[in-house]
Amino acid sequence: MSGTFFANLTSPPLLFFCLGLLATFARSDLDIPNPVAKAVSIYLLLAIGFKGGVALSESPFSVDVLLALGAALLLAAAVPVFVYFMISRWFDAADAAAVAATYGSISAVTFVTATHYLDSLGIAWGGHFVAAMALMEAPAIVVGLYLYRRSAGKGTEAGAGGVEETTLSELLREAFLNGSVVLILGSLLIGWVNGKDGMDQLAPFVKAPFVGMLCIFLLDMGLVAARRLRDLQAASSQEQSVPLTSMVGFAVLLPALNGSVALLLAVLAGMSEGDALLLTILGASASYIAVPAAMRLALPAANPGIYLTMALAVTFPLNIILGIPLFHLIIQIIAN
Amino acid sequence: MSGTFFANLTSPPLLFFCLGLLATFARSDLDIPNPVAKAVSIYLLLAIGFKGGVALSESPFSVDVLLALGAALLLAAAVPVFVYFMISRWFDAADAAAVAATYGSISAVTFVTATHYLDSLGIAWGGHFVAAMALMEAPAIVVGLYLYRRSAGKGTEAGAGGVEETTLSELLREAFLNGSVVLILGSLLIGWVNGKDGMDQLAPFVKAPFVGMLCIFLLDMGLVAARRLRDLQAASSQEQSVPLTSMVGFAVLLPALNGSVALLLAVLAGMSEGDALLLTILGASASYIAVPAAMRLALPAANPGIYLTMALAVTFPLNIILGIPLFHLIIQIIAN
Amino acid sequence: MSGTFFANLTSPPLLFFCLGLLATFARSDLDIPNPVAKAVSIYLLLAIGFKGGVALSESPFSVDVLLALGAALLLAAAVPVFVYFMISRWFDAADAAAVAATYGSISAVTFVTATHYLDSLGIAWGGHFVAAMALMEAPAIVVGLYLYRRSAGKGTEAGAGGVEETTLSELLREAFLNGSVVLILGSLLIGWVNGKDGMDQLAPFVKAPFVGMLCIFLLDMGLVAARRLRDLQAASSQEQSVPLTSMVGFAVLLPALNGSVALLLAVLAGMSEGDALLLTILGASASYIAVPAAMRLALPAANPGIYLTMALAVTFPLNIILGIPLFHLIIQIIAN
Amino acid sequence: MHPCKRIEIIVERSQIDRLGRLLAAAGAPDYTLIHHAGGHGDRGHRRADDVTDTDENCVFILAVEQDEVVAAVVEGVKPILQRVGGTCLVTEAVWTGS
Amino acid sequence: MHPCKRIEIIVERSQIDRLGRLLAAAGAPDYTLIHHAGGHGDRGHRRADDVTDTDENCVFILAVEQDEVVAAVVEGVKPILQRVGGTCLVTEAVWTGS
Amino acid sequence: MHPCKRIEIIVERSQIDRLGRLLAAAGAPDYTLIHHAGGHGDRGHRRADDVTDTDENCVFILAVEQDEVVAAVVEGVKPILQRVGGTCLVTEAVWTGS
Ligand SMILES: Nc1ncnc2c1ncn2[C@@H]1O[C@H](COP(=O)(O)O)[C@@H](O)[C@H]1O
Ligand SMILES: Nc1ncnc2c1ncn2[C@@H]1O[C@H](COP(=O)(O)O)[C@@H](O)[C@H]1O
Ligand SMILES: Nc1ncnc2c1ncn2[C@@H]1O[C@H](COP(=O)(O)O)[C@@H](O)[C@H]1O
Ligand code: NA
Ligand code: NA
Ligand code: NA
Repeated sequence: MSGTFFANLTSPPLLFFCLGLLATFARSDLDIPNPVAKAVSIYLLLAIGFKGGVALSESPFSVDVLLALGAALLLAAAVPVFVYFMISRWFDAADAAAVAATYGSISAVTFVTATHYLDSLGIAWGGHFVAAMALMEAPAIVVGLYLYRRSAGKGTEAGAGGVEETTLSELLREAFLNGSVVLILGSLLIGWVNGKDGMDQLAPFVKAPFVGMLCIFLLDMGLVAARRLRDLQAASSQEQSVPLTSMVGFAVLLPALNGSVALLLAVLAGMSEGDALLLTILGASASYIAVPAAMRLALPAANPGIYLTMALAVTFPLNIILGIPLFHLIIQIIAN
Repeated sequence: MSGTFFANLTSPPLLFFCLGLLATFARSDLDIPNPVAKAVSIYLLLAIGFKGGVALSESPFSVDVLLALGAALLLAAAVPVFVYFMISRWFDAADAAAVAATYGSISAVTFVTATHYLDSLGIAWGGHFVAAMALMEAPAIVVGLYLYRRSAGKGTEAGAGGVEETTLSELLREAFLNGSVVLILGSLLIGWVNGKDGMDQLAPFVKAPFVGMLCIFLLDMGLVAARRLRDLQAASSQEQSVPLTSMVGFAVLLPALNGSVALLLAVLAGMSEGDALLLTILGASASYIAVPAAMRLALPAANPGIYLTMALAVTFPLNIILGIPLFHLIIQIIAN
Repeated sequence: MSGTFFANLTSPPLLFFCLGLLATFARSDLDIPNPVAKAVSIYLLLAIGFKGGVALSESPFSVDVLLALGAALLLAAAVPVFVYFMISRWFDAADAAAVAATYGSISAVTFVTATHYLDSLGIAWGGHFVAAMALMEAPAIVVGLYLYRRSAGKGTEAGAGGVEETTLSELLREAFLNGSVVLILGSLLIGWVNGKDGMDQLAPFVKAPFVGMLCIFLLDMGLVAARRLRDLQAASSQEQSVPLTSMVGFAVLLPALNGSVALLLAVLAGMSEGDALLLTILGASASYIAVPAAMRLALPAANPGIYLTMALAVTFPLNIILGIPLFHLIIQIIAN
Repeated sequence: MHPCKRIEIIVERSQIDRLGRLLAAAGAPDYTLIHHAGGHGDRGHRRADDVTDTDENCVFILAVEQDEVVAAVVEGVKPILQRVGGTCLVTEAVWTGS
Repeated sequence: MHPCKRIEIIVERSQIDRLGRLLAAAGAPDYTLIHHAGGHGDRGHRRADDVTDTDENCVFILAVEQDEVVAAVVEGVKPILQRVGGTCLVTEAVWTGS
Repeated sequence: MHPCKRIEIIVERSQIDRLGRLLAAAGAPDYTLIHHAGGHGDRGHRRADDVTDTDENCVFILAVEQDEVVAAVVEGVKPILQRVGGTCLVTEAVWTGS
């Protein structure tokens, strides 16, 4: 077991992530231009979606699939609620709602890294988890904003002075028609329609270079996470509404807690080893793309220096480096 | 036959195109950044050029090749003439000339999609059609501008007030040394020089990921075409020199007509099934890159809201979704 | 022998480089957007680094490796010194120092092209040369600046009027933590840690599309080098501190000279055919990325129109087209 | 050539659509938009090259002739700038249009 | 520090070379050029991220000292703006050059 | 709405960090930064699309209220502009901030 743990630590994607962290800490000017990172991210979402769809087309639509999708939706709706109430003593209402939404949603790259972890150990996982992931991106946004508006009283956010309030339809569109959600679900559907024949055509594209693309993306994520960590250190000297220790503390605690809740659900649903790890990691991961984009629009009072930094600078590296192998260890211990 | 028609409708590239259309219509913020689209387009042009060159090096330079190139040039020169006179009652001179040039030229991505369609059905096609395609990009520009200047009388376009007129050499350079023409012809030549040995080296690059890259490009084209369609709807409320129905009508009619003319030529030249489809599609397709670039320079009086929108928002999707399989059906019917 | 020479002239990467040159000279608007070139460059550095690391992990750490690294460092430190004194009669101190640093450092793409040349001839080369290359990027910067400051007298560069002088630590960071150095060395380390197992995972990424990516990068380099050559012609009419003939003369002479010195070192160290060619090419090549970046910061008095143009517009094409096969010929003659 | 005001509004990327609608409503539908800008302000350093687009600024440039439209734009953006940050600069200029 | 005019010309990408030649001929060869801009004008919405480059704007910024050069530039761009669209703004400024 | 100066500094990419430090030291830490600009000047044509980043310009935009800070910025950039080239333009403006 410690063997697989060590194997993960030296896998190319993880090492490239660490290279990114180190490069920034050493103040190197290594940089992945934004369009390159976008290209790699489009590739990863398309590839994981397509692979998931093909996998789904090969296994019959079963109770397992429904259970997994149900568990995912339950997590996405319930996590923000208890996170919100748990942290609202330390954060003000807007920040608490944004953090709740962030941790209720998911990080696609963390998920992709977990699937690569499983693939490299030869452990099977269900293609429907790609759908589960896509389904989990949006609901937390709606739940988080609902919690905020309830607490803040209707109309607070409706700016005096003419700033139009984000309408519900605008919000739902932002949440459910977010580019990455559409790309994953669309690719999933296309993979599902095409099945094995489609995979024969696209395998050299969606499979062969996959690990390499993941390496480049994680290299970039390492650069970005480390920059955020540095900004965090710099910010710690200024006075801030939330002390640094609370931010870092919750950014470590929440993935552990949410991951455990997800793991419990996976065990209750009798999921296989691979599926259980994926659900756990979906629970533990936090969004740094879809949720912040929606929050800036609908809840600008929340400080991205808090929720985004927690998700990107602390929780993401934690999940990538420790979360995946540790949760896997726990699952293996439970299984035996 | 209807089997291949359905197969085309569910092929991954076409489905990604539809995903792009749908995403924009649903007002998702899915977006392929411009440099990513440029990268994929450079890849596609290089790969199709190189593959065409290698194919050309393997078949002896025959009468077939000369016939195909001749037919292509004839189309590129003749189509703009009859299009111009056909539509000049509905469009003013500048717009008519620009539309004529647009439909006389070709769309490389439509061509590439047609080659992928043939490849996936296992139907052979001649590598020299890549050369034919490249040769067809430019002549229509020159013909279109000639028609306009003849009709408008010399000197009209030479702006009073000091705007330099586009010189002939500037125009020919813009037309014949357009980046995409140079890239395709250059890659073709390099493929031709290198032959099968070169293909052994480059196959993992120009062949393996080709379909996947086409999927990404068509996804982007779907996004772009749908945005244009939306703009078209919006514009229909404003008063415009050309009514919306004429624009859409001709954008449907012209590919059908030009494709049929090209098909006739193909039949007269006794081309094989695959070659006939390619010539037909070259005739039916319309340029949305090289020609508009040249028109903005040499004929700014023409409204890109007309010629570019017709080519991009109507003709392109039509050819991709219906044109290719329908013309193929007709070719098969004629053959039997 | 002349057979391999001709084979190199028709290899796809070289022909794409020539296509780039020709396209610019013919005033085509063919263009590779900057983020695309960056993406390809990141790919090439990562791939060559990883491949070098895996190769290193398979051969025991031997005297050969130490000798090669030592020779590389010696070259990087010694070449700028004799270049500086050789040219300082024709160039002023700042320009001489910058040219010295440029030619003491290396061009990663020239190196990569040489490895591809060897691979395509089936000639073995040591993975440690990737490390040697990375080690050679930075020292020449420090040596060049030291020579300049010594000659100019301390403090000259410390601008009156409050421009902060580049501190030593800033300079060393710029030199040794340059993005490309970090990426190559990091990938090398990761390849070395992962060994053959890692290569099994990443081969479809770092090996399969490698030649194709090199083609695209050299196409861009051809465009860029030709633009610089054109600027050079234009500049030749203006009065300049250094006459055009000196610039071009030294841009031809220096790679011949430095390459010969490196070749001598390789012969003395008893290197194999492949290794000798790589060391020679490292000596002959000149930096157009890391060094100019550092010079603009630390030695703005030097004119990039001189050192950058020499490296990019003359020496780079020369090495790619003639340098590699010619030095190979010489090595083969010496060996027999 | 008409005297006009040049209005320059710097906001973060997320506000582009909202600002577009606001400008149209204020009677100033025409603008030029520069994407992918970075910057530094009260909320610290912002990089245009982050994976997460919230960290990106953009620059709207507007030429507006009527003073009441200028006032409407400035009044309209003020609450956006207050809520999400950003800057609005107005300069005297002379306009040659199409 | 000299008083000067800041000229800002917004045109579509296709006109870059033509405008460059025009500026040189008008005696104002030096400029800064920002690519990939979008915008909205009489010809509707323009996106900097389209496959077809005709839909992209760019911004020229010029510092010009002599009033007659300013006039030559403004006169020179006017027909371009009229034919292909775009905007030209002139502002008073103070210049510190290299 | 306060009267202020709009400072626009065009320098090459290599000077971004140096200029950032200089602005902070001069008491004007806040700015907007547009990357990937090209241009033409004494050192000839500069393209934003070269493999070698030395050939790229960028544009800093600053709104500064206090005249002494404006003076400090202008004095501070002058030697940079002299050594590496570039341009600094100062315009009168009216500022609506966050
Ligand atoms: N004084 C200023 N001058 C120019 N741009 C500014 C200024 N203050 C803020 N900005 C821009 O507005 C963005 C948001 O500002 P803030 O909300 O203060 O962080 C910054 O990232 C800058 O791009
Ligand atoms: N009033 C304006 N203020 C700023 N930019 C404008 C204005 N009008 C037009 N533009 C710019 O000029 C481009 C072409 O304008 P038009 O020809 O009117 O469509 C637009 O896409 C905008 O980028
Ligand atoms: N008169 C000017 N107006 C606008 N930008 C300028 C001007 N002169 C120089 N620049 C910009 O400053 C950069 C460096 O100028 P230089 O050092 O003169 O080559 C140029 O590439 C332009 O981007
Ligand atoms: Na989660
Ligand atoms: Na056609
Ligand atoms: Na060297």
